[in-house]
Amino acid sequence: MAGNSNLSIRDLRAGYGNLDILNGVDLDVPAGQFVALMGPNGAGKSTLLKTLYGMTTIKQGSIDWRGKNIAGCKSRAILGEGISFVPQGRCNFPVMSVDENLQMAAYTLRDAKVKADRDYVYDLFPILKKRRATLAGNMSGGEQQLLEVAMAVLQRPKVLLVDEPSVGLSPAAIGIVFDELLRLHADGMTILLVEQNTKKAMEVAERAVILRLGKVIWDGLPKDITHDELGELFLTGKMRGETEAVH
Amino acid sequence: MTSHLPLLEIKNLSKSYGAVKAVDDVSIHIDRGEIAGLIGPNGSGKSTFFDCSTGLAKPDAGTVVLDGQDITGWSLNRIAREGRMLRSFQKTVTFKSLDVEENLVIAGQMFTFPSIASTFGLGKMSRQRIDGLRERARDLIKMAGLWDVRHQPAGNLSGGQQKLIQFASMLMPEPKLILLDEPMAGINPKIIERVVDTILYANKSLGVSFLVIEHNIDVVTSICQRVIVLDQGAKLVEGLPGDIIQDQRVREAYLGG
Amino acid sequence: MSLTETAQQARRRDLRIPLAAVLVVLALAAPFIGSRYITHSLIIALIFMLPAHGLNLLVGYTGLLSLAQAAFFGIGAYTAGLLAVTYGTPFYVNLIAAGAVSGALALPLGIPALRLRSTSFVMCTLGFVIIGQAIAKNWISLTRGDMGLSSIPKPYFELGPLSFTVSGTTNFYYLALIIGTLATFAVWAIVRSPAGRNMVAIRENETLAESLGVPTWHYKLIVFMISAVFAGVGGCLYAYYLTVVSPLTFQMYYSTTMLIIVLGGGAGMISGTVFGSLLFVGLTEALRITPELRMIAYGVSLLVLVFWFKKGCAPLINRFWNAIGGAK
Amino acid sequence: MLSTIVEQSVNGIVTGSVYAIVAVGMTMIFGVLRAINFAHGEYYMLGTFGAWFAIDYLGLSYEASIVVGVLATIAVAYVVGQLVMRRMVGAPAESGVLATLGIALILQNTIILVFGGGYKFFAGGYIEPVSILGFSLAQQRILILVVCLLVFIGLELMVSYTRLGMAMRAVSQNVECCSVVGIDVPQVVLRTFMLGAALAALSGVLTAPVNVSVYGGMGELITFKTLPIIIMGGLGNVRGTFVAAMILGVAESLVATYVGLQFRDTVGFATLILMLMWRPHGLFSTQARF
Amino acid sequence: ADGTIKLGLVAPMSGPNARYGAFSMHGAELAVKDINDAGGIDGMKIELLNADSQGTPVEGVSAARRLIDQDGVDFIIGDVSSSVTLAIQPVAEDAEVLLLNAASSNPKITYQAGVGGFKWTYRNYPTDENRALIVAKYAAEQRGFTKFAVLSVDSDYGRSAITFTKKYLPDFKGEILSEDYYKEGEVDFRSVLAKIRDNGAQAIIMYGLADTTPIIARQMIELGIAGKVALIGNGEFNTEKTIKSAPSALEGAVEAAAWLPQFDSPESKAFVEKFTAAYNEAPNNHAYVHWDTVNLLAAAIKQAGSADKVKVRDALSKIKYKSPVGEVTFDDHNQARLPMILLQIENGKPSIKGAYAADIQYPAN
Ligand SMILES: Nc1ncnc2c1ncn2[C@@H]1O[C@H](COP(=O)(O)OP(=O)(O)OP(=O)(O)O)[C@@H](O)[C@H]1O
Ligand SMILES: Nc1ncnc2c1ncn2[C@@H]1O[C@H](COP(=O)(O)OP(=O)(O)OP(=O)(O)O)[C@@H](O)[C@H]1O
Ligand SMILES: CC(C)C[C@H](N)C(=O)O
Ligand SMILES: [Mg+2]
Ligand SMILES: [Mg+2]
Repeated sequence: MAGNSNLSIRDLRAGYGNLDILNGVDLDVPAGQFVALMGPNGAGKSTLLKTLYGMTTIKQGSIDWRGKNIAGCKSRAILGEGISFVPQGRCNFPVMSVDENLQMAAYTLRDAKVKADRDYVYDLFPILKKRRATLAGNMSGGEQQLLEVAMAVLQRPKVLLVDEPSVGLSPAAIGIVFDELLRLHADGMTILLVEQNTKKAMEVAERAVILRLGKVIWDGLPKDITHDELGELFLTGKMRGETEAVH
Repeated sequence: MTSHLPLLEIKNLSKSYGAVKAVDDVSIHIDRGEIAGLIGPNGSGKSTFFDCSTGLAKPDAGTVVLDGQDITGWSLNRIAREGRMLRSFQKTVTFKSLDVEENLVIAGQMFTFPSIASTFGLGKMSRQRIDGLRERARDLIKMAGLWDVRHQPAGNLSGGQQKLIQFASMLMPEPKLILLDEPMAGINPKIIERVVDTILYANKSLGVSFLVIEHNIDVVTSICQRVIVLDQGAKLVEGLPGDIIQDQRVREAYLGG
Repeated sequence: MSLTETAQQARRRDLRIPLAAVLVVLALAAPFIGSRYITHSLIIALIFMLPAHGLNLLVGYTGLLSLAQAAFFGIGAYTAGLLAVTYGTPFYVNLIAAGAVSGALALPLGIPALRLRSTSFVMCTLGFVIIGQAIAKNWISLTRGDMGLSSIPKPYFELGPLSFTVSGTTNFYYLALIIGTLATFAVWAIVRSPAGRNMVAIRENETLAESLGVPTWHYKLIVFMISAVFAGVGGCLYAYYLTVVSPLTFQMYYSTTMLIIVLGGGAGMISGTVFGSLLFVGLTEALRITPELRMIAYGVSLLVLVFWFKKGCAPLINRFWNAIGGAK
Repeated sequence: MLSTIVEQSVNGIVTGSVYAIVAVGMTMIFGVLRAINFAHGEYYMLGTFGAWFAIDYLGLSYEASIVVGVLATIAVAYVVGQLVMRRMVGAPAESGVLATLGIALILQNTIILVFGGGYKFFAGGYIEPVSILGFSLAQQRILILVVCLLVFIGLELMVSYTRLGMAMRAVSQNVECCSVVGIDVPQVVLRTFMLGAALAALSGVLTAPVNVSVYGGMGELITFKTLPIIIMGGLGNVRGTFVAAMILGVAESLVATYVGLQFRDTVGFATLILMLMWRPHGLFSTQARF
Repeated sequence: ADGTIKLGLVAPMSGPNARYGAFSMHGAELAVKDINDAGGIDGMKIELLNADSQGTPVEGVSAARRLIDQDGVDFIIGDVSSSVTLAIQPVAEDAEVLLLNAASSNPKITYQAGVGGFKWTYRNYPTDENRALIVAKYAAEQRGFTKFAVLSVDSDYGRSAITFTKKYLPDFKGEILSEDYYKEGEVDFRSVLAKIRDNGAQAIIMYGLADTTPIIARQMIELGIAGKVALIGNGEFNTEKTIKSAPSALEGAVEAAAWLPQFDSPESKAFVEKFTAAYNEAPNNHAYVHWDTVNLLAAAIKQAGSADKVKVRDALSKIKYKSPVGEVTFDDHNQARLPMILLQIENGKPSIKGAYAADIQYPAN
């Protein structure tokens, strides 16, 4: 089977309480790959990321990471294994300043590099530096989104699970965020990106995985699929002119 | 005749938070039957502008005139009910433990029941009104592709699905003007097409005007007749979508390169 | 297709109607089935059910956790007691007056309180109880201070030429049952109306409701007043049943009892409040078998409730109700 | 006249110190759990009982009894925290109300069951009065003042600079996000809860010598005294709690002097309501936008 | 006769008022045990059933109802708190069960009993009026006080004692300079005591709670008014524990009570001894009155020659019961004529100044 530093998901069934959302997901992500997860609203993309991060109920299946099954572990333990997560929607500490939020992001890390990293993200997103004393909850939607991406960067993960980072960002900011993702990827980070901005996602990712109704229905290189085909997949689960979904 | 007057006219609106000038002396107008776009970099004051125009926040200065009536200082609900101007929020908010249908029915109640007292009625009339709303809600649910999850509590839906509920809620009553704050954020491209169609339909057939904040430039250029650009709280430019995306200042401040 | 359907329905008979009939009969025949002590306990349950209904409208439907019910309960009790003792007015007049005075006082109290959110509102309403007690103690010319009112006469009716007095535990039970039933229907009507839906919207997300044109402030005030009317009516029954009203009527213990009924029964469900009042009054009475451990056991049962019946008992009741209904 | 006001203000500050130490624990627990701890006064009571037990049964000195009282309370708080409070994370406010009311009933009545319902005398402490600047004050009260200041300086530092302090604030703002950044929420809740209970116990033990009588129901009253304070101070706000406690202490003293002792409890809530009309979110609260 | 006599005790057993219930129960228990150990009343044993009132009217009524209907008691003793007793009265009347009150002092209870209305309520406890008169008279005549400050508990007991004090004080040319009431559980009296220190009162009239007395006394020391201003009224000024807590403040205190541990009669002394042996703590007033009321009931049953409640009630109306403090009889309002004992603390020891009885002037109606 796959090498040691692969993330490999086998027959994963998970959901909320008794409700199963993922109906047998299989996915192998080699170390250092940049994967875009796409699919219609409600397909289970966020659920998949949350499941990887230990925030749902797992009924069946395994998640192997560096030779260890992390299915069923607590989020904290998973973070300790080098996987970090930027959830969809607001996830910051609204009545802490930007500075404190960034401090909290590195809660589990206690070394000298933390401060240097913080200076780095301030350089990356000057708007955050400008607002460093502002309460996170008082910032604009996009500014908060940037803050959350910055918080994940500060955790120096090996695997980054990031859920719709482009939401609410201006085109210019989207550019900066995706460039940063590419840089992290170039440094060897494995990235699982969930995006509705499919155009952008397919530009940056090495591999596209499409989810529908809790199952992987397409898996391949971004260049192998056109935009129209993608739309068709989202709606019907079928490619134009095909009867059976790939994979 | 008031029809030659703009539907919404906002003059010299300003709002500061401490040292941050979130909105700085912005004046805009929306014409009857128009779909206008409001764009600008993150933190340029778009949402704050909405907040100040719709009564959620109190502007430091400026006036808001809707259909010839000065509504500055009105409360959020009064602007919605009496002014018939609705707004959506950038943050995804729904009535979490109510199902999709109920979410929409609540949104629809506002014009159907003219007074508070009338909402306490349980008679035939009241029931018929609610049935009517329910029917309308079902149509919108189909449009948004939420039919399969219509009896789920809204809080259990995915982020994009909740965003769609918000959008559909705006169309439940028939207002004069809808201010949308990033309605397409997190919506999959296929549904975006439908949302766009719905906006155009509401605009053409029902005569609803729109002011839309959106970062999806394709959408903005395809639906908006006019685009207003904010930067650092102030109005940068205003014009036709085609011109705007060519504007050097807009490219620098917003589109990036 | 339709054949099998009817066959299935026949197999799973709808047991709800027979059960409802049994419950109605039980409610009507209760005084003749159990001892007078049981009847008494049922009366207490019915008395507390009234403010609890009001509280349920506030907490369960509108999302406003309030501890002020004991204050309105006390106001109702004093209103009815004072009228009965000083003017000898008939029961129904006092009942209406109790509700009206409580409801009317809820307006000036609600205006400052409802500007507050969540916990601040809770504390403000708790303040009403404490201030209410201070007034009852110190405004001696009106309330007779700590001496309180005693010997409140039996409920007496005067309808044209007809007049009669409700005496004895059994008769009082029927009086309370009638009032309790009417109140339950009133709550039902309120929550089923479009206003009820708006109340729920306020509970779920006030700002969103506001943006959808719900005048949340007015609704909150109205619901606060309605809940006070319920509490006032309950207070009136309390005054008549216990025949004494003292500043002790304004006490936190009553507020928390009402809150426990609503939350334990299941906030936001009418059946929950009805069941909750029976359950918790029943529980405190049943625990009298062990006077020493009584309150400890009561505390433990609250914890059990929190951990095993997170939404109170109402979901259980509903499930049971649906199960016997044969519905899928 | 003036000297009366000054004297009463000093009284008020001493009283405020007692409230402050209890209230700050409650406000921190509120911070992490979003639940009003209706059982908070019971830890004050437990601390006092522990110390009384140490003196009366074990024959220990007052100093040792402080340690016994606080440690015993921490032990109880550990059990309650493990069994109940930890599980309240993310639960709705109503569950918190029910659970803490239940705990209050259990603790209070267990003590009554074990030690009897009657009241006991607390014999210990430094009750001799000393005269400072013309005011006569029991030495114990000076001790309380000093301890109060130390506690608040310590907490202020802890909340702003230590990891636990930061984590406490984080938990109070966004529980889901805490697991994203790797904060062990139940652990933080448990520790905060134990710290809060320990402070309540400390307050109890320190005031026991001047309050003399010890009985099972004493906690309930303290709970209700502290409620308006934590609201006024802005829930979860350490500094605000201190100021609010002092304001309330002084207001109570002045009312007791110039209006009447019977209106004293009313003052707390009346001040609270007046203040909330002026500032609906408390004296020092920070609110994020919608 | 044979069988057992069921006797119900309604008292606050839980919650903040449990401290009263505990003493009441111990007192009653001790009496029942003694009676049963001595072979019962004409061979009938007493079974004591206790029921918790939590000090609230609703719970008190439920407790009484349960005792009557579920347990079938014919005799109830209770409650401590007047509000609760007032609520139980009609219940007892309705069920025709003998309600013997042992510790509530609100005058209304017997205003509306006997010829006043309720035939089944009796009270074996002095009213606030009695007490207020005796204290005021002694303070003025024996101690020469004319300027008073009021500091009483904020309950019907504390308030009504002061109401009656005010009624009688003008007769003794006394005036009240300040009036304060404290909530149960109050611990901070420094403000009020400073006010009293400054207003020149000679004595503090205190009808208060036993456990609050030491707190006030200690704070009197703190403020330097101990020994300068006297405490008068009622609130267990006389127990060893209280005096020890603040000797200088209590020196010269005057107290009127239904009973005092120091009362010099063999029966009373024996009670103190037995109680202390049984419960490891000295009895207080509440313990005594409940103990005594059980004995009173036993005497009435004995006199009636049967446990029939009507007969017992009739016996009670005519009884001449020898209590440890003197003879007890009931007036036409079913109110016991009781001697009230007055004492003063001298050299750290209570010294009894006399026992006074006073007839109640019932309001005409
Ligand atoms: N907390 C929850 N409880 C129950 N069901 C949920 C919950 N969250 C999501 N679901 C359900 O799970 C399904 C998948 O949701 P998920 O959030 O994973 O979708 P998604 O693919 O991320 O969609 P989007 O692009 O809109 O974010 C949805 O149908 C939703 O109804
Ligand atoms: N309550 C507040 N307190 C302090 N600053 C605020 C507050 N509300 C808004 N701001 C500031 O005002 C500026 C404008 O915010 P606004 O939300 O209007 O931006 P926006 O244009 O909507 O941005 P985005 O596209 O990212 O949503 C931001 O920089 C924000 O930090
Ligand atoms: C608790 C006691 C002081 C009660 C008092 N004896 C009364 O009549 O209420
Ligand atoms: Mg998602
Ligand atoms: Mg915005």
